[in-house]
Amino acid sequence: MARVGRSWIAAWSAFLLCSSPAGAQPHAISAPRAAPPDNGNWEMPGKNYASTRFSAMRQVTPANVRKLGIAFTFSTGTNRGFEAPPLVVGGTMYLVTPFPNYLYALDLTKPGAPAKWTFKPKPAAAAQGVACCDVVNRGAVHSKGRIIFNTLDGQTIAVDAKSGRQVWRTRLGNIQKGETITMAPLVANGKVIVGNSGGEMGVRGWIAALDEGSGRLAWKAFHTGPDRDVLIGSRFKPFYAMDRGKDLGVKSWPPEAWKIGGATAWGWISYDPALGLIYYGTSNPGPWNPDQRPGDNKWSTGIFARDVNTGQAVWFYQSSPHDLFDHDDINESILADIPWRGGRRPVLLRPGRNGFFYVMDRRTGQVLSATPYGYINSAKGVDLRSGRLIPVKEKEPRQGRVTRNICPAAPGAKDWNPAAFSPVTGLVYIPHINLCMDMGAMEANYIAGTPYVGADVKMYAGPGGNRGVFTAWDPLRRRKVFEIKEDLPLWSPALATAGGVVFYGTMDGWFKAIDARSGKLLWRFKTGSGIIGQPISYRGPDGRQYIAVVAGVGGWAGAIVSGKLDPRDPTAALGFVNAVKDLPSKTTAGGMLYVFALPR
Amino acid sequence: MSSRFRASCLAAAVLVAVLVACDREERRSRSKPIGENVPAGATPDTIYAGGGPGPALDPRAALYDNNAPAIADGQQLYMRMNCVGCHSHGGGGMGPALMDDEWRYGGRIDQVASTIAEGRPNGMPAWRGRLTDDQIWKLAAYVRTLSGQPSKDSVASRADAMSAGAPQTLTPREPAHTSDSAQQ
Amino acid sequence: MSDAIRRSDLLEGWRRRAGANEAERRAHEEEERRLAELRKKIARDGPKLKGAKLEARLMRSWERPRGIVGWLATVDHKEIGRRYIVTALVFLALGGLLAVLMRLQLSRPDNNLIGAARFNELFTMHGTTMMFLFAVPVMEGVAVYIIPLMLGTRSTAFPRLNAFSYFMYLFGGLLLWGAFALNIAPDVGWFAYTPLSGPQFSPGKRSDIWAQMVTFTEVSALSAAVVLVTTILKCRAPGMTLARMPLFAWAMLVVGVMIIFSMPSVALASSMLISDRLVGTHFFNQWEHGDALLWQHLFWFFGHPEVYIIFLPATGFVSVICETFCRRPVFGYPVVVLALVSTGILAFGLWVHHMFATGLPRVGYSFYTAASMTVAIPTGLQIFCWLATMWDGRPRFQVPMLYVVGFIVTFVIGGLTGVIIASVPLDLQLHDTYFIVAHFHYVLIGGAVFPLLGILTYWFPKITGRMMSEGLGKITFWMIFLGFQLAFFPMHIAGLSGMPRRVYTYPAGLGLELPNLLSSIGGLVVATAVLLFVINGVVSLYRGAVAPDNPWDAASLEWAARSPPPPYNFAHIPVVASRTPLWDEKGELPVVTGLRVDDKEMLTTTVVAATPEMREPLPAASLWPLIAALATAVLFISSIFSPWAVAVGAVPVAIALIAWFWPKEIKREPEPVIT
Amino acid sequence: MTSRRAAAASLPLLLCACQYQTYQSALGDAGVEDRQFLILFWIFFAICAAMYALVIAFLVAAIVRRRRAGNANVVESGRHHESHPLMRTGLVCWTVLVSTGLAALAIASFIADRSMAKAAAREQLSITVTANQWWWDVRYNSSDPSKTLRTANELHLPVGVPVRIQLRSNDVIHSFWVPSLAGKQDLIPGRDTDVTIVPKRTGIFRGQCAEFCGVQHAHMALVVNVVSYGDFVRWWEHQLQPAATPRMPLAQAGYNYVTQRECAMCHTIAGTPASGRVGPDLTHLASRRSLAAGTTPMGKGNLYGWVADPQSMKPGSKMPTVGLEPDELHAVVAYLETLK
Repeated sequence: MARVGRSWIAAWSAFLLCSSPAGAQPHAISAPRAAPPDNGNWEMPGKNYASTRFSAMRQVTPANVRKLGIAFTFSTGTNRGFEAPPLVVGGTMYLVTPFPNYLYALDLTKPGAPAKWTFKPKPAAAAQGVACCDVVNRGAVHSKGRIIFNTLDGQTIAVDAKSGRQVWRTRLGNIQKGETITMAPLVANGKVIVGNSGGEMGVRGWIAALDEGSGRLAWKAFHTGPDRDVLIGSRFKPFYAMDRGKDLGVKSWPPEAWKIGGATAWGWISYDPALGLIYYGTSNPGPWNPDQRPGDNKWSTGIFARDVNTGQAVWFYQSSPHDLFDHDDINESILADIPWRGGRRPVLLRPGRNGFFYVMDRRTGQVLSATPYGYINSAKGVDLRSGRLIPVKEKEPRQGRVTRNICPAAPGAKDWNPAAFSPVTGLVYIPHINLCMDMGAMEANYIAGTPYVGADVKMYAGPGGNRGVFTAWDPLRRRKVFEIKEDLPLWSPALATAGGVVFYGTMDGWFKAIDARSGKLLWRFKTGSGIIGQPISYRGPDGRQYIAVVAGVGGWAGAIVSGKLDPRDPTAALGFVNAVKDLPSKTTAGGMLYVFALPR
Repeated sequence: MSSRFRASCLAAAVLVAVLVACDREERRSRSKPIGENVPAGATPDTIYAGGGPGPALDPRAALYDNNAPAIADGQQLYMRMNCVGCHSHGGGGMGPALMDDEWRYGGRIDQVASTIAEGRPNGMPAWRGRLTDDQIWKLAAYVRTLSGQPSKDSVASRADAMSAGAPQTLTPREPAHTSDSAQQ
Repeated sequence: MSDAIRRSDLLEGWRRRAGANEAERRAHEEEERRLAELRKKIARDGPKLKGAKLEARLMRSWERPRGIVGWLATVDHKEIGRRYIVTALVFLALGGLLAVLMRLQLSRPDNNLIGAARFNELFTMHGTTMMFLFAVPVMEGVAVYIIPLMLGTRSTAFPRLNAFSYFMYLFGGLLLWGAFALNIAPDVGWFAYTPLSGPQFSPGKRSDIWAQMVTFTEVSALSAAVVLVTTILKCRAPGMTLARMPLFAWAMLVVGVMIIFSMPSVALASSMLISDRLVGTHFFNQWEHGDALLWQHLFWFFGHPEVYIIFLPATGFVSVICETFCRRPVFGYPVVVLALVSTGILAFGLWVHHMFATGLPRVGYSFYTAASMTVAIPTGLQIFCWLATMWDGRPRFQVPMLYVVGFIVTFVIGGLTGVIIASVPLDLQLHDTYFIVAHFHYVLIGGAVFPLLGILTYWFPKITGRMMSEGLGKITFWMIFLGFQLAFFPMHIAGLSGMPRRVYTYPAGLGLELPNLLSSIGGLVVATAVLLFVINGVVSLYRGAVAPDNPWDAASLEWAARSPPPPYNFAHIPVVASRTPLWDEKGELPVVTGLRVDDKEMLTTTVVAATPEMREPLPAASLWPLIAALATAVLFISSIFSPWAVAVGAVPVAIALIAWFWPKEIKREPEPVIT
Repeated sequence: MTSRRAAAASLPLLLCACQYQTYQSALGDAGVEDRQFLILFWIFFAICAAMYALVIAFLVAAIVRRRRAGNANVVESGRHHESHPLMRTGLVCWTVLVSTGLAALAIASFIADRSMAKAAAREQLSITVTANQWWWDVRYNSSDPSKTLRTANELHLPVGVPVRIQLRSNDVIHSFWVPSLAGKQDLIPGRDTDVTIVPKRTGIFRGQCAEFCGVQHAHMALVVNVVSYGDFVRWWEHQLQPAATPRMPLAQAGYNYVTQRECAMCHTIAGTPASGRVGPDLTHLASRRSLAAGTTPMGKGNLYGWVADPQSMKPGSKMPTVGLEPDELHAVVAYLETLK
């Protein structure tokens, strides 16, 4: 443990002791060095390398949150799913939109935050045809005076933060093969880490590092194929036997299937500067129809730890070997140091897509615990000795027959929208979904640049009838502390603040503030469109705490609105439409930034 | 009404029934002769200034439009050529919905065929050279069934697949608007 | 019958209730007086009223109206039976023509005479026509014609239902063949297995036409079965106890009951298929947890009894011919009756042997093997009884008897191959090969068509009043018999050599060339012979020797009527005292009298002992059965196209049925018949 | 073998069946199941033939007796309702005989069935055969998924090894039937069925779909090549190799066409971008014995005919007539011929 981290923990512990009226629970969970003290900016979507989405500002508290009001708004001019967070660096806000991926810079120092400049990357229009789940973008990142972001058609672009001029542009993805890029890059140790999307299009997944200065490719690791391609070498020491062996990326697939086997990296990357490792998950194997790909399908649906400098894999853990339900493992990894059996362990906290909350040792990849945080009937549990998920036989999709009532559904218990972790309460705030599905697998035909899915899916609300859940999870005691049932699926990430208020948005456009300890609804605001964007909190040039979020419904869950899909077809949008048939009557498409602040 | 008139009416009705039946059930295992292909010129209605009349319907449309075997083949192709991946069973997904009344590039069979053959800029790939013209026409014939365009006698109620919405034999016929607003 | 009972019951009840009311009692007495007056005027047959005078009066009340309307409105079972037989024979000819076409296509390997799609239509049409439009209806037709005569009564029960049944059959046949003419013939086999016949794999209306045709013939067969069962149980001549009933009547009784139990199964299946195809239900969609095998279970639960529905009447024919031509009653009458009944019951336990290759639990199959073999026992007993009759009698080998000999020689082969394919391990090789084709043609042609041709020759004089040519008949028989063996025996070998059924062609070099060529030649011979039979029939109709009432010196009651019988069949209802009344009563038959002659009336008797029970008024000729059939046809056919047709089409059907069943003026005649 | 002799003695017509080729014959006797079938079949045949002889003998006797009785066309009066006592005895004997015979046959059938079911338990090789209209997709399963082998319309089996074939259907009901090896088993969509085959001798055997499955039911055959175990392993290894990149310019042009145009939409050729799964795998097409599921033998001429116009060779087949230009046709055929 580094010194900086410790002092930070101490500071927060002190805060905790004074402020908590219920008496101090000895919450010893801490964020590591990856989460430095808050400088009031928001420079990357996860807030910090530890992906805590936690703002240390305390101006907004449960006591005054009721007075929160609009500071300013800004229309992005798009009406597709808006999943990106605004970035705030030194008095300027940067906002990247869904396709056509405009990058806006707003001057926060002036009243009403007028636009400073707009950067239009002009991605290929055809990319829209290969973007599986709306033409979203999950955000940009700021590093060393540059804003770096990806475009839908597979380019990574660095733009000068001041002038809005392009510094470099590198093409990584090939839309002819169905590759797009929707994820937010991460800049770590001088490397821009980017992964591709297209697990539904039969692409071959990879993650690449570009040199931050030049945009040149530093390394690229595939997620299928021989060890050479996957950058598996002598450092690779997976914890579990199932992940050991030579060329598993070939041997755990039928011949040639690995070439079109998915396993992309379209989600979140965390970075531990102390260990020099990046952590990220890989997506589902392609096609969805599991019949077509006997074997464990390495290295899909698992989490990799890689050396940030060389890309060499250090460990891997596969959460769903031979994935049956599109349970990508791309969800965020929150870095924390927890007490474990007398000692302290540097761990990853992962609310997994398959419904288990994983606590993993981030040095070795050992699963310390895996506990269901939502309703699961497709797996019995995780065998901690072998690390394997224990599947339920009768929920296995079969070719030519619909398997009914699989929980969680294809988007999992939680999809891409990250949880927030508050070191103050020691809780992980998980905005997630409660959907089950019927799934029928069929022979998928591979045609480059077209979907490679091989399944029909119909989703619907899980037990209880509520489609969304907001859970506050205690990772130490492995239980939920409180739970808020939301009618619509929750597709927006959470934001935790040191003031004891947690924010999230709903798909019908409510932006909500709840008490971090009790879950009590403190304040809400109805925006113009459903919220799937990432809320942030920053310190404005005037020193006040601002909360910002973009309302623009869409994404996989909101495609029915943003893509004008027809609710009469329950299988539309890979079956999500069936679960949100009522959404068009509750919200409309949009793309508006809302910034809130307490009155002066 | 004279009995002769009635008889001739009856004869005419029978004749029509015969012709219609032959047309709707005729199986053509052979593709179109080499050289004929999908009309590249069947452009969207919206191209014509003032919404004036477009070109006449391609005569080959009649071979496919209400032809049950062609529609059935089209249905199979729709599944196997991955149309279903983007457009689902008409509800859309990556691609726009096909069962509603909005046709960005025209809802006539030759316009649909042309859209399939040439592709469209916002993501629809071009299939000319990847599917035969016969297959493209059949696909177009099937696509139109999603919004209830062809006669209900020539469509299949369902596929042997997961039930996806109302049976096609009961799909109400959507008026075919072209929609500029649907275009981005 | 039931109508009459119900009506008198109602009357009784009404009377009891009314008894308390004095005014009504007086009215009742008034009514009684009026009836007594009426009764004096009612004419009945009796010892005094007989001969030409009686027949003239009977003729006046039984004759149907003249002209086309009368022709359409007739409820005379003989006219309906004749139409049934002629229509079924036309379908036989059409189906046979298709068979010839198929044999031409298959005469050479890799032949391209008929395309694949057309060939599939041909065998579908052939199987469907032969099973649904020929075999079952022709048996019903013969029965409808002859059963009342054989039982010594004047009509079938429910004569209008009988007419309705024929029209439904006719419309079903027209639907199928009309579709064939319009090039929308079904092409999924006569068994129409799902999912091939389902919405996805059979686009268009071809399968719907098949399914609705089945519904037509089901309604028709069910109606005819109800008519026949009621006639046999309730309308026999006095004294004809169940134990004295001719074997053909026994066979038809069993068949009627079998139809009533088996046909609903296929009607259900075809309705499920239609609804899958029309409104997208999922009965046979395995994706949504329907089951493709559900169809096979339902279909064969009907399909196997169907074979016996065709075969059992033929055993009745054989018994009839054997008796007459061996000059003695059939040996072991109770054994034959028990065999018929047990076959009828066992037939319902065999359906799974059509599904041995579907992968159902294998131990379960053994039960169906055992059941399939068991059914050979009653059939074997019948064979023995006929042979014993021949052995013990003085057989006279005229044409009908030749067919019986041909039947035994041929059918036993089919029966024994049936035993072979009842075994699971053997069936797994032989199932769906030409061995099966050979087997069931031996059973159905050998077992049903041969006796049918025999019985048509036998009853031809009764039906037409003229004899068929014996010489031409013998030539026809030998051509059919030998041609049949040539056509179908090689199919056993083709099947063993690996020729699957329902293929439109086969490659050279598998050893299939010779058997197929022989089969094709044989097929042509059979076709020629059938043509000869038709020529014989047509020529004899106009030029044949005029037939006396009992040309074969047979023993059963139909020969007591004139040839051809008058509309009222018998001037007096005969009384029976033995199984072979015409042999035992050398003089005139004893008769009952007392039936009205000024109106249509028949005598109903008790089920077992056939003691007279009541006089049953019979309905007059009526167009309503035709109209009801037309309305039903419109409903069935239009429901191929729209589910709304079921709702809208039900209105005309309801109107037609209400008109048909509209109660007539109640003629109260409570006194019993004097025997 | 005794059963064979019995057959030869019983009916001359059936003899000619034995002279036929056993390529696709239930009399082929090349698998354990088929052997069981043959033994049982000849037992049944013998007993049924004896029964038939008995019936015919009775019939002849009845006819002959009639001749002796003269030509009198009179009904016996008085006693004619009574039966000859001999007949009643005969009836009882007949019943006993028939019942015993049938019981014996049923027991024989049951024993044979059980022994076949037992054989089915000892699988050593697992193959999944998926039926499509109108071809067979074949997958050799392996515990090592990367050794899974996909091919079409042709099975290679090692002699003497029990092979369990899992049967599935993608569309309608089909039936898997290789008469020389074993009985048939239906492939029913939504149901899992299987059949176990133990080939007894090497050779080439033809199988065919035995359940009516639509227009081209007649042209849905498969070839089974029973080879020695060593040959089988070598064959498997060879089949796992991806297709070689062609060197000849013509074949190169064909490669470009096949992998980029219509062909790749449906067919897979391992080692190339063509990964379609709608039609048969073509990776080692030219090493197969037949084309289009047994429609025609493999050969350059037939390949030309098939690629140029499949709809005239197999009307209604799902393979469309693409309408290749002559130079394209030459190139495509040249490339396909390299797929050994």
